[in-house]
Amino acid sequence: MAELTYRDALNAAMCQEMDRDDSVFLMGEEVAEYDGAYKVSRGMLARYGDRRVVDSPISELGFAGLCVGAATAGLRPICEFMTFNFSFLALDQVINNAAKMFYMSNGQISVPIVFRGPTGAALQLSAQHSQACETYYVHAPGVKLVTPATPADAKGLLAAAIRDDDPVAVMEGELLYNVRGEVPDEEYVIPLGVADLKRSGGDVSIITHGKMVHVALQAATMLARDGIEADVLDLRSIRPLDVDAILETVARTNRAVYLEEGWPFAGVGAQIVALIQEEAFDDLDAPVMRVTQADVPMPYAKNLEQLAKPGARGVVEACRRVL
Amino acid sequence: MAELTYRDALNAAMCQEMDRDDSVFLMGEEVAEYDGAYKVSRGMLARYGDRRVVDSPISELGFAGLCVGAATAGLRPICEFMTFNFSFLALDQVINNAAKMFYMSNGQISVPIVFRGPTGAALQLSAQHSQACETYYVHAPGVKLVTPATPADAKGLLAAAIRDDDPVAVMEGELLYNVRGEVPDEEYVIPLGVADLKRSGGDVSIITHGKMVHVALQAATMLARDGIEADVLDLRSIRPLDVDAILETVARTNRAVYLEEGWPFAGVGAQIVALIQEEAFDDLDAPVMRVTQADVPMPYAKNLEQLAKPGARGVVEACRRVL
Amino acid sequence: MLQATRETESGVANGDRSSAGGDADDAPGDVAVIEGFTREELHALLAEMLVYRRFEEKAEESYAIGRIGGFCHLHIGQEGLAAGAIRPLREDDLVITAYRDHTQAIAKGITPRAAMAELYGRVDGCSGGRGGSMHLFDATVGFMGGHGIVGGQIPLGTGLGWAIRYRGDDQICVCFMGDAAVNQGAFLESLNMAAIWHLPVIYVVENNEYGMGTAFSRVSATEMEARSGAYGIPAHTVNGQDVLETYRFFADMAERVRGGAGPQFVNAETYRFRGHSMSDPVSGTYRSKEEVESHVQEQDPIKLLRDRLMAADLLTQAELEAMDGEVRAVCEDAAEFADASPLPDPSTLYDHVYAEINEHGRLFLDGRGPGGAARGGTPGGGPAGGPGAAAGGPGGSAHG
Amino acid sequence: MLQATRETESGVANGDRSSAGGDADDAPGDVAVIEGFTREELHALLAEMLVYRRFEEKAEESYAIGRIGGFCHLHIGQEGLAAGAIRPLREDDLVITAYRDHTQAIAKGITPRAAMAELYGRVDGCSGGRGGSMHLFDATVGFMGGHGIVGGQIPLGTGLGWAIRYRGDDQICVCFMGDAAVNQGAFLESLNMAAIWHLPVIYVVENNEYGMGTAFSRVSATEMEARSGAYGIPAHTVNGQDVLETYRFFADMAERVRGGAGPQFVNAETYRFRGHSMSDPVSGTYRSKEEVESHVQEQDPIKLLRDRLMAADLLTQAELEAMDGEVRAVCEDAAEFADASPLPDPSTLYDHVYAEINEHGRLFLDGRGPGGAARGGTPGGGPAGGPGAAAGGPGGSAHG
Ligand SMILES: Cc1ncc(C[n+]2csc(CCOP(=O)(O)OP(=O)(O)O)c2C)c(N)n1
Ligand SMILES: Cc1ncc(C[n+]2csc(CCOP(=O)(O)OP(=O)(O)O)c2C)c(N)n1
Ligand SMILES: [Mg+2]
Ligand SMILES: [Mg+2]
Repeated sequence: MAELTYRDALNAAMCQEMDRDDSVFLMGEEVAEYDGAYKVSRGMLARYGDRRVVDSPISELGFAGLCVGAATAGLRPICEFMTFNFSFLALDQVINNAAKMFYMSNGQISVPIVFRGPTGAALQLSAQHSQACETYYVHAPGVKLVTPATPADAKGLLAAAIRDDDPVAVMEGELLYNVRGEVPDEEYVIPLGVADLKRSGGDVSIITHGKMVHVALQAATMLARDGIEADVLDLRSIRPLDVDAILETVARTNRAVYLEEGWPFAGVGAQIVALIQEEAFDDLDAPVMRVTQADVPMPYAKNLEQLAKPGARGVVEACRRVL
Repeated sequence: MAELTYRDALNAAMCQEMDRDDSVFLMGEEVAEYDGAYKVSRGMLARYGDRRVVDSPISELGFAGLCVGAATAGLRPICEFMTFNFSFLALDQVINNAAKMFYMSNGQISVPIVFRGPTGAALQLSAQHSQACETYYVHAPGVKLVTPATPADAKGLLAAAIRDDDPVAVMEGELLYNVRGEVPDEEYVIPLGVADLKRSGGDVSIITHGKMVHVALQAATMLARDGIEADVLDLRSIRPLDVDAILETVARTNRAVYLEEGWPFAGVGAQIVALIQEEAFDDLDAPVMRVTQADVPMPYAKNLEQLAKPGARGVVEACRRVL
Repeated sequence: MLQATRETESGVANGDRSSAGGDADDAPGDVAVIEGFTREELHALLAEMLVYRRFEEKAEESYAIGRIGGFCHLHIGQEGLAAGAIRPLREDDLVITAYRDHTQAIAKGITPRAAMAELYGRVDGCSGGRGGSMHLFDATVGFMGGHGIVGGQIPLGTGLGWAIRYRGDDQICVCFMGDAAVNQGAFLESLNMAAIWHLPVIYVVENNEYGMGTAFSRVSATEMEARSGAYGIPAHTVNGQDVLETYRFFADMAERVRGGAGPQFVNAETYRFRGHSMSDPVSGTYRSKEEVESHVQEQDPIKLLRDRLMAADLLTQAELEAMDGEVRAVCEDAAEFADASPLPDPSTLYDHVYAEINEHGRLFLDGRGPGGAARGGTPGGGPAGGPGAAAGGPGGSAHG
Repeated sequence: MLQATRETESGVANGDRSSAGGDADDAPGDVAVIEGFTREELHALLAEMLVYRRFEEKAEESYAIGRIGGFCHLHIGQEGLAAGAIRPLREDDLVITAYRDHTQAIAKGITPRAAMAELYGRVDGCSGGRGGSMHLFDATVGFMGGHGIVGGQIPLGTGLGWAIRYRGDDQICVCFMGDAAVNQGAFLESLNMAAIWHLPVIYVVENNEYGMGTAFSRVSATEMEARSGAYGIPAHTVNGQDVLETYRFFADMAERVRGGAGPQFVNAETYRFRGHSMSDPVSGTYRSKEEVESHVQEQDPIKLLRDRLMAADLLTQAELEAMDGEVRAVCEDAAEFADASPLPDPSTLYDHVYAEINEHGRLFLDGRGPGGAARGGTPGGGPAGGPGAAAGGPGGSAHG
């Protein structure tokens, strides 16, 4: 076990998979000569050469589609979006081709591609650069989605995503790249679809994913000061979804809050709430509350941005309301 | 009142607004010389000329963006997508520009544009041509969305959308175009955000929108045969959302089913379920169930397509489960 | 028997003739009857195009009686391009195209039976009935679909070329598109990448002059040939109604690209004899009856070849009739086969959404599909998507 | 005082000189000191560029001490283009650009105060603090932003041109983009439409040779000039470091486009003296220190004009110092103004999401925003989005 940054853990996962499988390659803007806009691919051009680590033009629709096409021919592209904000331009290729080709071809043509990059807000990047994009990737069936919150998960989930035979979106966080944590040195793969109970409380369940796991833990600490012990469940994978783990924590606490970085309307949280009340209606002693980004485009001004982002205090408040 | 088809009602709304306001124009593929792929704009080229009724190249990102730009300059474009399936290519312009410009510019630059066209499945058009696109248009704040189910609503809601100062998506249904109904002859505008209680029952609430309103009414008739009287609430507008009307029907029946054409994961229904349980938890005697498209890309084969589409029998079954 | 012809008797079977076209002038005189093609080859090409024509005429019939549903875009009038551009390819070369894909699919090796069964939405269809007319697939013969979003296949075809180059293989990819597709941004992005990475892709515009009801000249300020120069990709124009010219061009070009010539852009001039799709009129405000009629009379790739062979005494009326009889039989057989093929098993609805059903978690969120049966998975979750009853609204037309 | 200069003293204020450039040769000899520009005009242009430079140097300082956040892309080195392409325009002409927008905004008429306050995220910013560095807007002076998605402003600019033509007005639109943006599909789609509809738009590539760390030559097989020919739009190249050449070109071209010449494509050669954004290195693996240094020494548009004026005895060192002093004062003042301006009122968080708060229904789905107060609206709905505490994770860098 070494302590690595989240950034380096992603790098380690890509190298691990590129070492074992020549069909894996990385393509995206600035991934090669610049070592990645966020340095996630640092050193990879030097290590694998420009056949396998490829700077693309700023052509999201085109290079995402190229990668989908290459995947249909049996390669395993890692398609990096500098941030998922820019992938709206590529969404047609994601949804109409990557997600549907296997079905339309009756299982002849699989699309083993990874789309990865940061999602959600960083600091004061304003409206066009601060979107949590999960909903756009999971509403349509055919794509899988993981959202690693820790360096170890970054390595294990990205490796699993690369090995998976389906399109998998790996949504990272710009504000996570410098987070440090223990990461197994050896070959490391975390199966998709297993949530991680980060904290076991019993009074209330805070369910969340991605960057917000850290906010949830912060909120749990704040609650603990007042004697309220929260479960914190990190979903890690949104599709497949660990429904068992969700139902288990809710069965234990009978009260739940969903915390997410994105907007409320038809967000991941809405789906989880719908699922909990559909499958565990009798377990609930209170409505499941959601803590989300304010339902506004992200403002630039520091104070407004703070106000728009979901935070630990909001989670604490929501927990109190359901208790 | 004349009896019109839904198609002609849309046409009437556009003509009504083009007559009163020169800044309204229609642009899209085949809208002019071909009279519209679905003949919604029949006769409009002849009536308004090619300055105001404009055939575009097959360039969804480009012409949607052009219309957004024209709207920022004060025009009121009606941007027709031949179907919303093709608008994935334009989503960046919808979400990053149309939805955010007013906010980013601090209210200087409004975007009074209408995006319209059919959404959802018709008959055996298979995976790439059969998507209900609502979620992609309402997750981000900044766009409004209406889904007329009847000819009268088609006229009144489209007219309101054209007059509204914000981007409004008007999602129609290919399978609705031939539906006939009474439509006011005179100037007719239905305010956005008012749901329509289509049927008053009291035992269970079937809440839905768009094309599915007809399926809900069918299901209500089937239920009535067994002595179960259902409310059928047509939301008509998804943003703004008539929360009062939703809470009222639920308060009356204490049981609800959401019916929608789209996929379940983070669909409109998930949001409505989350909202009901957040705001009317104590009114609920059973979980709110959802009836949606099967969580698969739409298959072509007739039998599989039937199976994948939500239908009246599924609604009846869901209602029985919550009763 | 025609299947046999297509597969063995003829030198025009996939790939076998790939050199003949390019070296037409070197072919020995007694074999090279017209422009380097032998009599057998010429007959095979004619028979091939006749299959396309009769296949689609049969599809028209089947559509009229409701055996085929949804959108159905016929290639009738454009067959010279399917035969001429695809038959010279090797079996392991890759072809990708838009929704007007029946004849390309057959040209690349999908049998009329498998294609027709797909149009019928049956299990024996080349896409198991899931894809339909617009989405024919057979990866084993290198036919990569059948795509419904205008221009959507252009990045995919570029990716196929990328994969070939990545592996150091010597296949090529032929990526078809309609004339209207060059106005999609995907065209720019793809051709630019093909150029900078020197990919083995031939981009072929089936320039039938119209995208639905819109003449190319109304949506372009330039001629088609001007479109690829922005990326430094050579442009070529071929007469797609002349199958021999087209065949020779592609036989030659395929080898050049295989040899490292880099991406190419081909403006293949052709004409659609039918409406845009089954529900659209053949002519209308956007083109006159006369315009269509004159093309049907003078620019039919099948008639043109037939007349040429007859004029050169290489085909008799009797031979033609025999050939056509065989072809019709093949297409009748395809329709019968399709009709006899069962509908997909309803229990397979959730199959093939994902290639890998992960051991943990739930992949489908309506509680119906498989996957996530880690704990023996009660499907649970209520009747989201409940068993399909009648579809939504009444009526409606089907354009597209 | 400089503000005054910019607005009244100089003939180079927006629009006033629009004819002088085009008619340079006709200008009387005693007025036309250099290429048809009067001494006052030349001074004004120099002062103008100095404002841009000092403004951004000030922004750099403010960024370093945390007064400005997020992404901040400096135009330093490229000022010749802002002054040369925008100052000849009329006030009612429209300008739209990407995220590297400070100097274009000022050139079009946004005051340094309003621009700086926006960078600071304050209420007096030209976008009320909501937009930040990348999203400067002032519709009243025809500055239509400030856009963050590479290429996203190209269709918008095309739409501005559309609106002008639709209304029969005689404005024009200048749509800027980076060199990397021409690889976005939006470029093709927009230029094609501009061509077929003959829109009054000048598309200007600020060709600074790199998109972040990627040289244009690595992502294009052709020269920039080749890119517009596909749509039949004339291409022009100007030396953006020579503000006089640039000014004359645009003064002339603006009138030609105003007069109906149709869309134009301008490859404006320039160079970025700083890193891509504040967090990126000035040089690095993608370009050498020497390369940057030689441009800074030899291709600085401000130095070039200064030296030229001095060589022609049209500017003294003392005049320059005085001018620079005034300019610095203007920029200091802008920073002080920005610093004194309050943060936006937290109660305005939900303002300006929608222009029309409909009477019925709820527009915001987290139960916090206004709208839908038809029944006196209990905001209800729980703390979705609850009051913001500390942002998510720790650390992280800010590239872009
Ligand atoms: C992105 C997109 N926009 C619109 C459509 C609807 N549509 C289907 S085919 C077609 C015309 C395409 O014309 P062309 O590319 O010339 O091909 P052809 O039909 O002539 O073979 C249109 C507009 C679509 N399928 N995809
Ligand atoms: C669609 C999209 N992809 C990627 C980015 C990230 N990005 C911001 S600026 C930039 C480089 C753009 O270079 P260029 O167009 O040459 O403009 P310059 O920065 O040189 O002014 C990139 C890749 C983005 N903002 N939008
Ligand atoms: Mg065509
Ligand atoms: Mg650049």
